Amino acid sequence: MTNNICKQITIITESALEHRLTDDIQRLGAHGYTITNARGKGHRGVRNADWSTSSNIRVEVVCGASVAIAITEHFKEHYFENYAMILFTSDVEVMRSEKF
Amino acid sequence: MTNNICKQITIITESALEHRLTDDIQRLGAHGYTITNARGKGHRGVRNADWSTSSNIRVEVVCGASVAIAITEHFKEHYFENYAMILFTSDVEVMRSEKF
Amino acid sequence: MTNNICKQITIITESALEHRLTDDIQRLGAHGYTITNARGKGHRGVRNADWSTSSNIRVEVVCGASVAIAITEHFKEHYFENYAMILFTSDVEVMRSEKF
Amino acid sequence: MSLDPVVLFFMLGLAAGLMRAEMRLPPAIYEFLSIILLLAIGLKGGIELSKQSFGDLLPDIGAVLLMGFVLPLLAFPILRYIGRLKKVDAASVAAHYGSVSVGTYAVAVAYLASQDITFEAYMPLFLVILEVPAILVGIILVRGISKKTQWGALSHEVFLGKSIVLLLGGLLIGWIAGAESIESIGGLFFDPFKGILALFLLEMGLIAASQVGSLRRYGVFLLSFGIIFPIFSACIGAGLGLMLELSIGGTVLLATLAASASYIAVPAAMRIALPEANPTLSLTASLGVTFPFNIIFGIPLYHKLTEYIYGI
Amino acid sequence: MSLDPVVLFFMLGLAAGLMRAEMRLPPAIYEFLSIILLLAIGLKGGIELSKQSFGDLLPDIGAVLLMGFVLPLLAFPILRYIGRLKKVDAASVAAHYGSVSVGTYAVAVAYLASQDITFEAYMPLFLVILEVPAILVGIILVRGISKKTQWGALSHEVFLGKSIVLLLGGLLIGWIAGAESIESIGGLFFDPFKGILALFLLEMGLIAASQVGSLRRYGVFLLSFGIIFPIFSACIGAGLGLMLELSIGGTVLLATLAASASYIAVPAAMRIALPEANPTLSLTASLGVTFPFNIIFGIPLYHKLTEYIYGI
Amino acid sequence: MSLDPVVLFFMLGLAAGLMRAEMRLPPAIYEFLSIILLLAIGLKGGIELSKQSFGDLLPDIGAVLLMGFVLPLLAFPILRYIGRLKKVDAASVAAHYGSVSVGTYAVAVAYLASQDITFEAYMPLFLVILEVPAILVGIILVRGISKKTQWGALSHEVFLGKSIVLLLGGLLIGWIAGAESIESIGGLFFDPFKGILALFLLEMGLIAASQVGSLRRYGVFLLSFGIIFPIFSACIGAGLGLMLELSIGGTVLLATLAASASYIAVPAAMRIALPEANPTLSLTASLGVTFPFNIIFGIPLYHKLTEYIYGI
Ligand SMILES: Nc1ncnc2c1ncn2[C@@H]1O[C@H](COP(=O)(O)O)[C@@H](O)[C@H]1O
Ligand SMILES: Nc1ncnc2c1ncn2[C@@H]1O[C@H](COP(=O)(O)O)[C@@H](O)[C@H]1O
Ligand SMILES: Nc1ncnc2c1ncn2[C@@H]1O[C@H](COP(=O)(O)O)[C@@H](O)[C@H]1O
Ligand code: NA
Ligand code: NA
Ligand code: NA
Repeated sequence: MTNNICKQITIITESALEHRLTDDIQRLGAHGYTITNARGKGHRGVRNADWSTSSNIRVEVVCGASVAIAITEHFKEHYFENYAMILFTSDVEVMRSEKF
Repeated sequence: MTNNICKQITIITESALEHRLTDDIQRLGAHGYTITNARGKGHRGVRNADWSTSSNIRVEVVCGASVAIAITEHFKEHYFENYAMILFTSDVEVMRSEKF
Repeated sequence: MTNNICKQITIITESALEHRLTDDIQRLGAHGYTITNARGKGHRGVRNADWSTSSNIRVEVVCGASVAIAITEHFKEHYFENYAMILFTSDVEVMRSEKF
Repeated sequence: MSLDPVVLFFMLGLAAGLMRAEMRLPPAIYEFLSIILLLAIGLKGGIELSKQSFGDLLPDIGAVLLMGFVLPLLAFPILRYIGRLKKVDAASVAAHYGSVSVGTYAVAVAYLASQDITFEAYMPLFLVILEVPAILVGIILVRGISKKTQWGALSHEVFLGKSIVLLLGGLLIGWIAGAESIESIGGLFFDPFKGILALFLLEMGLIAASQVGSLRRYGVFLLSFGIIFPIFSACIGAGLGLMLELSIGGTVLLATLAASASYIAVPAAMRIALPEANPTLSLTASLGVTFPFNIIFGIPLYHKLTEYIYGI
Repeated sequence: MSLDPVVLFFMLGLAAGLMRAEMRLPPAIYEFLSIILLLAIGLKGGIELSKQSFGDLLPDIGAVLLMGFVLPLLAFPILRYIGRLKKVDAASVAAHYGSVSVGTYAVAVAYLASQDITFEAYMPLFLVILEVPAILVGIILVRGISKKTQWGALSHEVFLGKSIVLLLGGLLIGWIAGAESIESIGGLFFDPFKGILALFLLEMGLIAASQVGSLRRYGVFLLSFGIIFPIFSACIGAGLGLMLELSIGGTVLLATLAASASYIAVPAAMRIALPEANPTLSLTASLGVTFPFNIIFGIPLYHKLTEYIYGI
Repeated sequence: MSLDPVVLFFMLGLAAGLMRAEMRLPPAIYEFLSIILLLAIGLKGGIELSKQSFGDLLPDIGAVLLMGFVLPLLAFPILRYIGRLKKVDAASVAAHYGSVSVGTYAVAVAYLASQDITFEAYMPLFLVILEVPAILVGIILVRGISKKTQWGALSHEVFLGKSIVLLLGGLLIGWIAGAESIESIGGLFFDPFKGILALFLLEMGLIAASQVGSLRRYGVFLLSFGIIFPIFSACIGAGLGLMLELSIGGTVLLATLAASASYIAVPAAMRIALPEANPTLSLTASLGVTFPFNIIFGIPLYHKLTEYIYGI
């Protein structure tokens, strides 16, 4: 069994960014991502998903530590200032670590 | 970089509670929350989201340790007995810890 | 307070498996599960939820360590080879550990 | 007896659900269908109200309100002492049965239409009126007129719940705009109405089927109550219809309203006001027993009943 | 040749998808549209069955069933030996092409209507019948009549899948209720039918466009197979129509059914029965090649073909 | 003045939202309704274009395009120097007000229909045309014709955004297929159109109500701008209508287009092109002030205005 510790990055942000983020995520070396629709509230106010402009997505990426740093840094630089976005990271144990 | 360890609280419960929980969460000091629609099964049976009365929400809050305790205690006292609800906590590393 | 450390298993896979997985999960000893609809990309390509055949689910199970191993092993044996699926595990602190 | 297609759709859903077919309608669609049904029923009633003097209706409204308070008071002791339910559960189930089901009402309307039976077009007003009193009764039975009850939050939940807002909103719009002008939006609210009801009932059948598991758990009393009490309520409703000198059609509808049990507004209110009540219990009875019974057997029965008491 | 608006909607979806426009229909809406299409097709067929003696149809049903078994058996060797697909993939693709596509059927019906060509109204029955046999053939080709196959779970998946339940359910309801009574729900199922088909095809165009990436990967064989095999199947279907003495319209529909490839029922069944088969392969062929081909070129071609063999 | 039912639906949504009733329409349904509205408007326009020589329209198209460039240039200095907004915010709000709102257009069409006023049926073409120029102006006001702007990604976002693709797609389909053939899909796109608009406006009312919080934050200037600037734009639009010798109805529509502010296409483009602009600011003005104002008061006012300048 090839269990292993990976990083799980969770990003909650505006739906409008979906395509850009998934492009970035793949370019920076992650092998996959998962997205769910979400709503919420943060510093930029309520985003209640009533219609597309006010809806959020929750993006999850499982990847190695270095890719995680690359993604975090990239997002910090390009999106944190102007977009509703939070990003947090934790450790997860994965099966088939060669996939990530 | 101001990375930092925060608490991530995940609550899975009845959709009917959405407004009350988000009010509580903000009153108790969290700076935001994220909600996704969910379905599931637990001690109170199947909640398969076929229609509003039987649907769940999954609420996520990232916050400091003391707020996390406040939320956990409040929910335990007010909701655990009478509502379908589970709550669990883990540590996450956040960017921009001043946001949380 | 009966706080306690449990395992949180997250499985992201094809929606078509929903019934089989939830049956397995319960048979293997977990007391509940939560499901959200998701989309994503991995080794088996884009699953963009445009229609049922191409949509994912994100299944979350909170359970004790031994059940977690049982679930992981079972899924590895029965689903990893032929289905789009990732599975990862982390530690969470739960309230009311007797529920899990 | 030839079955109306909407009833057949319900049975299809029931059968599919019992055979565990993969047929879940997306929740968004269920919402969509029920929004259209509520608005359409409201609009139809509103159009008629615009032709009516509201004052003339006040006595009828009062009588129907009264029935809304009485029905749960009759249900409660049966549930508590024969059914041996906990006090709070008895009160909650009583509230469900004192209130009404919009889906059942719509099927009764379709039933009357298919038999060319007319009715007082302001019946949707009674539908709105009957939603609320039973909720109050249920709460007071448990809490008394306690200060601890969050009446603010509660009345918000009750009066601003989706079904009341849409029914009342529809009534108001129909009333203000009038028949001719509402005609222009009939392409969504009136022409496909019965088809939308059919699809809605398909989903209701699936939901009802999913209650069977818990029905088995709660057993024979709930099953009997869910059938016998509605018949009893229907008698009261029909009697009231006779008293108010409603037409045959109107009386059938009032009997059906009395016999129907809520599964939307009341459950939501009970989660707030009486959260310690077991919601599965009420929903199993209301959705798993009474709704199917009313749709398939009840409505024609209440029609017979009405004809009988009108001496036809 | 003037293009039917529903075909134009498909092309709009295709174009928008290829240009990567942001136009994803919500999945709930796709579900909604397909549920209405399935029920509507079933209902229409059922109404006609109620006028027909079922016994008279038995020979036709048998012949059509037989075609459902034969078509995948013809596809399999081509896929295995010319296409050099793995055994399990060849079997899975064969199952897709032996079965049918409801969307394609609906477009063919619209096509005939726009040309004022009538057809045997019980064709939806053949649609239901043709869904299943190819699945069985596909599985047996790989597993033999093995005990290891979970026939229980599988037949549940096949016979209680959404498309069969809704088609059959519609058939039954139409059959029981009869034309006059079904009329009342026509405002949802019949009047907007073609518009709903148009919207459905818009989404199908988007889905088809999203297959282009994998099409490139799998190359020329899949592209050729996805066009040539349907034409070949259509000949068989048309031949059978001639044999069964169907009308021109009925023959065009049977040819179209033969030519169409499943993208709902069969993929779902294959994930259960033959999970090691690559689903992308079958869907790329079925959705990315055959569906667009049939919608845009195939149906008029099968019409020509039918006229030719009928000597018109 | 009797209110059109669609306006009453908007007010119901507004009231329900302000009273915080639980009435959120599922996002999938909002999408569904807006897709049908966009396609229907496009189709209607396309049918007419098929009767028209495109060349004859070129001068009008040019003039309307010009208005699309001028309006945001007029709005910008007001926002920057009277409103004291940051440069980027002023440019973004200006872009919203230079562009158009499809919902407002649809209500104006319903308004004219209810008054039996005809208009040039190619107006949807102007709707499409007016979506774009203001976006360009907004960006150039901030960035100049900078190379740093990702014009590629941006023009993808603008020209392949949902509203333009569906409007243009509908136009093309209507144009190619022609009136008679489009009739067949009218059961979804035309008959229920006004009902769908009503439901859409119910949700728009809820959305508008949810802007009230931020409106309070941004204060009096935004409120005044959101009412006065549209009236001013309407004058320009009406003047242009007069110049182009449009009918009364056409002029009312052009005035309404000028007065309306975007809340779909422009916000999406601004998030890409000018992400540092505060989106809440523009949406509060556009959705929280101008949309309700136009729906309830603006359209009848622009009608009066048009009659005035036509000397009726
Ligand atoms: N403390 C938090 N916990 C959970 N989710 C949050 C939190 N803060 C913000 N979010 C989510 O992140 C989105 C963007 O946050 P913000 O940039 O703060 O507006 C919000 O709409 C929420 O969905
Ligand atoms: N062990 C578990 N793992 C994951 N989710 C759970 C678990 N138990 C309960 N849930 C979720 O929490 C909801 C409420 O749980 P309960 O109060 O146990 O009925 C359920 O409907 C599930 O969605
Ligand atoms: N590295 C990853 N991070 C997050 N989600 C992933 C990752 N890889 C795969 N997934 C999700 O798991 C599903 C199945 O993965 P796969 O079996 O690799 O195709 C994908 O459709 C994604 O939703
Ligand atoms: Na009742
Ligand atoms: Na076929
Ligand atoms: Na404008």
